[in-house]
Amino acid sequence: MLPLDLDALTGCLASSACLVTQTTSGFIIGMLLFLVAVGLTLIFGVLKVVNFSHGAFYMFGAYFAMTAYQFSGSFALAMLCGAAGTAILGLIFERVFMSRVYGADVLMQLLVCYAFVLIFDDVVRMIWGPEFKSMGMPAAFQVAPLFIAGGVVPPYYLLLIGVALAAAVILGLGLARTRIGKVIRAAAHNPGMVSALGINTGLIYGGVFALGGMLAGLAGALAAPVRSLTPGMGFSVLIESFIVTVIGGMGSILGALIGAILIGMIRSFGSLGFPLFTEGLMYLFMVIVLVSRPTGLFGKEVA
Amino acid sequence: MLEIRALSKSFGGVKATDNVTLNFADGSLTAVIGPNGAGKSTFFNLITGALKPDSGQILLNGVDLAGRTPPEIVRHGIGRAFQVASIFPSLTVQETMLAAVCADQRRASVLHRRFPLAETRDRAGHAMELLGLVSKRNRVAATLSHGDQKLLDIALALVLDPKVLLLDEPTAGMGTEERWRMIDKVRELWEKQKITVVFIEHDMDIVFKIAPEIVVLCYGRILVTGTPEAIRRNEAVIEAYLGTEHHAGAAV
Amino acid sequence: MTRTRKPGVSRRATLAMMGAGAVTFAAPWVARAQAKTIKVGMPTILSGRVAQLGTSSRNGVMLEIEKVNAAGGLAGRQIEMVIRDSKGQPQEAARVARELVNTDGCEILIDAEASSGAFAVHEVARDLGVLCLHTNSETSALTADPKQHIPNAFRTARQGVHDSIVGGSYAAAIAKAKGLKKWATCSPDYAYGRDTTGEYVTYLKRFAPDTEIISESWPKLFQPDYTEVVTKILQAKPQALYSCLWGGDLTSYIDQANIYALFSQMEVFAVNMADYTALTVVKNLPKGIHSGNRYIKTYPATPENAAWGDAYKAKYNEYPTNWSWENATAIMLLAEASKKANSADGKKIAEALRGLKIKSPFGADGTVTMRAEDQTLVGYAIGWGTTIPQEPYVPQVQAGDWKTIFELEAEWKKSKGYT
Amino acid sequence: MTELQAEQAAAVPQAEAGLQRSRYFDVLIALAAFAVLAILPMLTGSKALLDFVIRCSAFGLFATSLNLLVGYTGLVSFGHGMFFGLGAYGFGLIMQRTGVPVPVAFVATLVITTIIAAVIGAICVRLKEIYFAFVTLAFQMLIHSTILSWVSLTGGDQGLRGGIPRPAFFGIDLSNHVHLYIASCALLVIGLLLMRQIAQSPFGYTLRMIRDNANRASFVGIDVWRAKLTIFVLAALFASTGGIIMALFVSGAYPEFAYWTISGEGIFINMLGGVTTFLGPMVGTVLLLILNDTVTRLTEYYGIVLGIVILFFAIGLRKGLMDFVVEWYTQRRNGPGE
Repeated sequence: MLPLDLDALTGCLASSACLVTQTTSGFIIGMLLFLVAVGLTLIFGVLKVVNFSHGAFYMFGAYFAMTAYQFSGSFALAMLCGAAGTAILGLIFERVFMSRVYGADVLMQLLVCYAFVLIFDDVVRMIWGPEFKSMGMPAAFQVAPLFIAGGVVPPYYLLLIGVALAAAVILGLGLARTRIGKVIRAAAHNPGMVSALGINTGLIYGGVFALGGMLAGLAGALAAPVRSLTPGMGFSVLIESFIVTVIGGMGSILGALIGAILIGMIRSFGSLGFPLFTEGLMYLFMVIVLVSRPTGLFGKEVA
Repeated sequence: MLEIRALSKSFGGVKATDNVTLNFADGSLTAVIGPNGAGKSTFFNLITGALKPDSGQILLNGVDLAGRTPPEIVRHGIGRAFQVASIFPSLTVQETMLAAVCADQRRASVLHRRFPLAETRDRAGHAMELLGLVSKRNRVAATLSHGDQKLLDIALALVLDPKVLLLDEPTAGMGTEERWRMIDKVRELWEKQKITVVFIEHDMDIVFKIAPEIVVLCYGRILVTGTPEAIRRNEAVIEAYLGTEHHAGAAV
Repeated sequence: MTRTRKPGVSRRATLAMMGAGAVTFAAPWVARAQAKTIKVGMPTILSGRVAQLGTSSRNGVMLEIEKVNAAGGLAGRQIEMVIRDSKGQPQEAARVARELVNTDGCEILIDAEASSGAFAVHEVARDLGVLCLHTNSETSALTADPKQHIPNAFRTARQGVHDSIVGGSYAAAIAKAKGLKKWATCSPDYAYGRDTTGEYVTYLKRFAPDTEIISESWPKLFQPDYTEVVTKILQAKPQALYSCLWGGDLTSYIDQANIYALFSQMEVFAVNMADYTALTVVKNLPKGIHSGNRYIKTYPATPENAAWGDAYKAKYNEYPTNWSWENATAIMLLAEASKKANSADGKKIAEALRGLKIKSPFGADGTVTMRAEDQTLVGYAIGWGTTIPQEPYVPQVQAGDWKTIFELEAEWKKSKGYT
Repeated sequence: MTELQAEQAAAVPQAEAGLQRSRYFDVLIALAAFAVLAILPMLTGSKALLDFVIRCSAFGLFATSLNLLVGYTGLVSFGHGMFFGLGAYGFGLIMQRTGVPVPVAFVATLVITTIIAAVIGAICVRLKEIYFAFVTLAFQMLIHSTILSWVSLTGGDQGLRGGIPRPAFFGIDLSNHVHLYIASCALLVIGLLLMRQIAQSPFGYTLRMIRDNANRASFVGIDVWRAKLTIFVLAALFASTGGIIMALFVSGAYPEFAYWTISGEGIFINMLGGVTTFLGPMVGTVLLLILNDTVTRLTEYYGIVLGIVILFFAIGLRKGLMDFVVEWYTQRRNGPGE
């Protein structure tokens, strides 16, 4: 029943060139996934909300970037528009809607997010039309791929990896070291205490949601040159990044990073060994992780 | 008779219960005291199956219950109430009692009949009467006062007709007057029901007033056991416990 | 009168509905009897990722309906289109199709569903006996498998196996000329992708026996990231690559393969490339991709076809898609069949449709035929050529030979146990 | 038990009289409902109305069974739809491949569902709260992936093609529209009656205890894991029945039946109708289907309309319709004094 191609898999594992290339591509896939997943995990970590509308922010980021690029021709401006636009969107979304359902049933939060997935998809369809679009690769990146340690890496993906790693480091250090980071962590663990100290938790929540939205939007903007844009494009991305955060542990940034790379590797090597069941492999892995460690690889045990 | 033999449990190297051996005679009333972190709650959790002991035996009338699951232990006759009233918020008092009796009669999985079962009524009513909850029987548990929730929690343990009843701080979070009412109730229950009662209590006045037997725990070990008089005179207890806790406790 | 759905109207109608509440809720069950006009129901996908399928199908239909109505409609009855969104869910497609017939009183169905939705509507047609024209499903089994056959269902779309025969013979010729022996495939992991690729490979090997497939990739439908697929193909170092990815997936794939410089390392055969949806969207279209024609107004290179493409562009401000011509053909056939039968009755039209040959801008020889034996469209323009990054995009198309197609198709049917 | 449920439940104290209401009363209501539904085809010639009721039966059974998990046991399953799909595929495959009589296929499908639900449930019910939701979702997607990949059995993404044969049995011919309608109504009414019995049985109260406080339930002597597994399997059976009705309705089975969106719709129906009353999900089903059918007729921007309706329920009412109605009614009856 499962179409196996174990020869291809073992053949690749035996060949160093193939091993390096597939590992590299697994890493690349993982880093792109991480960029989307990290916002999801951040929002869950602080707000305890599974942001089901995260994919919609990714979509808006891509559309904002494409529009800005069409008008200005500047790649940097496109990225900025993608990130800033979704950050504002995230802030409004959180302050006006999500903040009304904190403390309510988790299902109510999901419903609000689901409502916006539906609304956002239709809004995009109204504004940009139902047909798929492409932003196009800036000329600066239309160059031959590089060979790094035997692996093939397109320069554009180097940029993506750089941004993803920077996001990981900045978020990791920012949360651990800076004052704001400490306040955010405190708000995550004990919101009552933080507001008792006179800190506006609403501001923190709004800020974190804006940050999460911005990360999704940035991911969308960065993906726009290499992926087609359609209403509903955020969906498959949401599912994958959701798997990543569950495997890594909801709320853990390191977990999202490791989870993303693991999924990247499963995709990369799974496409060799199980070409027709790669997706199934990811869900299988998710089941195994959840059953053996419900809070994910790097999640904190909940009492 | 409940016999605890060489019961031990540690968490990451810290011995929360360290080689505890104790006997509770049938129909006895025993208070377990000790400073914060002495392992009182862990001790209860081990006996009721909430935690699995590392080693040792828990013999109820000769049957070893160590390492069994809470439902099994409850069915063998060890009931418990919790420090923070642990109830079913959306059920009424009566529903709670009826459902608990159902469970005790091994009818929790009955599908073909309607709730409540006629044969559960008497016992449920009896338990509510004992705890003085009859007038509140149609109240939803979440809307009860704190004291009534504690009573409901105890009723929930009592309705199962336990041989041994473990009460984790029955007076926790109550005002002085309410405490005395509660502890009188506990004593009354013990006298009426003729069951073994073990309770954890912080208030020394209460302990010395009503408990014929006292067990003092400290750092997971038994410091001393005995009558109130014996405990009161015991040097080690005074040093380890009364010196600090008694005044604090009395001040509440 | 034709009823087009203007978004402005429907939005207002929606608000009215929400205000009116329960009264309006009863509306679905009140059949609106309008004499004289004939209603044609069209379940299709108007939302989600393939909403373009629905919109361009609708455009293709409406363009022709106007002409037909101006010329008097179906046997004197004006056609009223009732177009509904199935959201791409088969059970919704079935539900909508049934509702169109049972409630709205549609006498004909244009099934503009894709994939499994078409099979769901097919079952409705079987159940209700209503005349049904499948316009978008290219899955061969829908008409080729005698188990599926019902007298009242027709297909006015391409058929996968036709494409594969032409594509395979075209590719074999190039393979022989350029010495392409090692091939890789990369197609979406669903029935259309698997069947079309399998058939393509069969015919490639038949015409060029010394070719071999050294690598297969099956990305998921709507997969956003093709990195592992691209590197897997690069790893295998084939001389040629076949793909039947389509739409947004194809453009994503091209964009991502581009930055790995894949197109400079092998000949690429992408059957769905030569459709304006993909051609106009890809910003950095590599030169010389071999592609089948989906719809381009320069092939067939006839004034009729060019005029049709321009009329469409003028009306909708975008180029037609493959779906557009397939749906337009359905209306053209309906109109002709109704004329021939001198009736708007579904059964009589069905009778007239069998074996009907009509003039068509999309025909290989200026005509297309509804083949009687399996009730599927034949004789449409089918060919392959290489792309350039600007208009006319595919300057020279090598036409497929329908005689060969028929021969091999018959053979294929036999091998499948369909005859 | 979520806070929301506690809050709502607390607001609606159940009178003792309600507790005592006998099952004969329920049977009476069910018979009356069935009688009304059964004479409907004689009153109206509208096939669409019958179609509507058939779909309500399929989704209603599914949504109500989901409420046994979500509302009664506090198990938020995001993967309940897999059993809906399993029912549709199981039944469709048995009918297509073996040609056994319909009742045999029906029972066989339920047996298969029981086995699969028991295996999946045994793994899933160990996990708590949101992690239970995640793992059920993962299983759902795994099953969906398997359906897509196992082309030789399931037909992959094209689904089970060629229609589901429905030979007549005991004079019932399910390929006849009215017969199918009556059969669906019967299954719906019987299914609801059985679920109502489960909800009002001692086991139903065991479930409520687990929802409210699983830890305490285990100290009352309840084997929580076993009870959760039992209700998981029972709920799966009714969901599977819903799937069978759907398969009969569309004469096929499609992978979308086993996709997470079906589970999502089930959750949505529950929230729409309300989770604290037994008939809430049924009301939600009717609401959602009316909404779906009406709005898709009027606009292709269905998502925006549905989204706004969801927001109205989630942020405006903050509860399902039946919850809202019941609360309003009790408040009115008790007067502002209480």
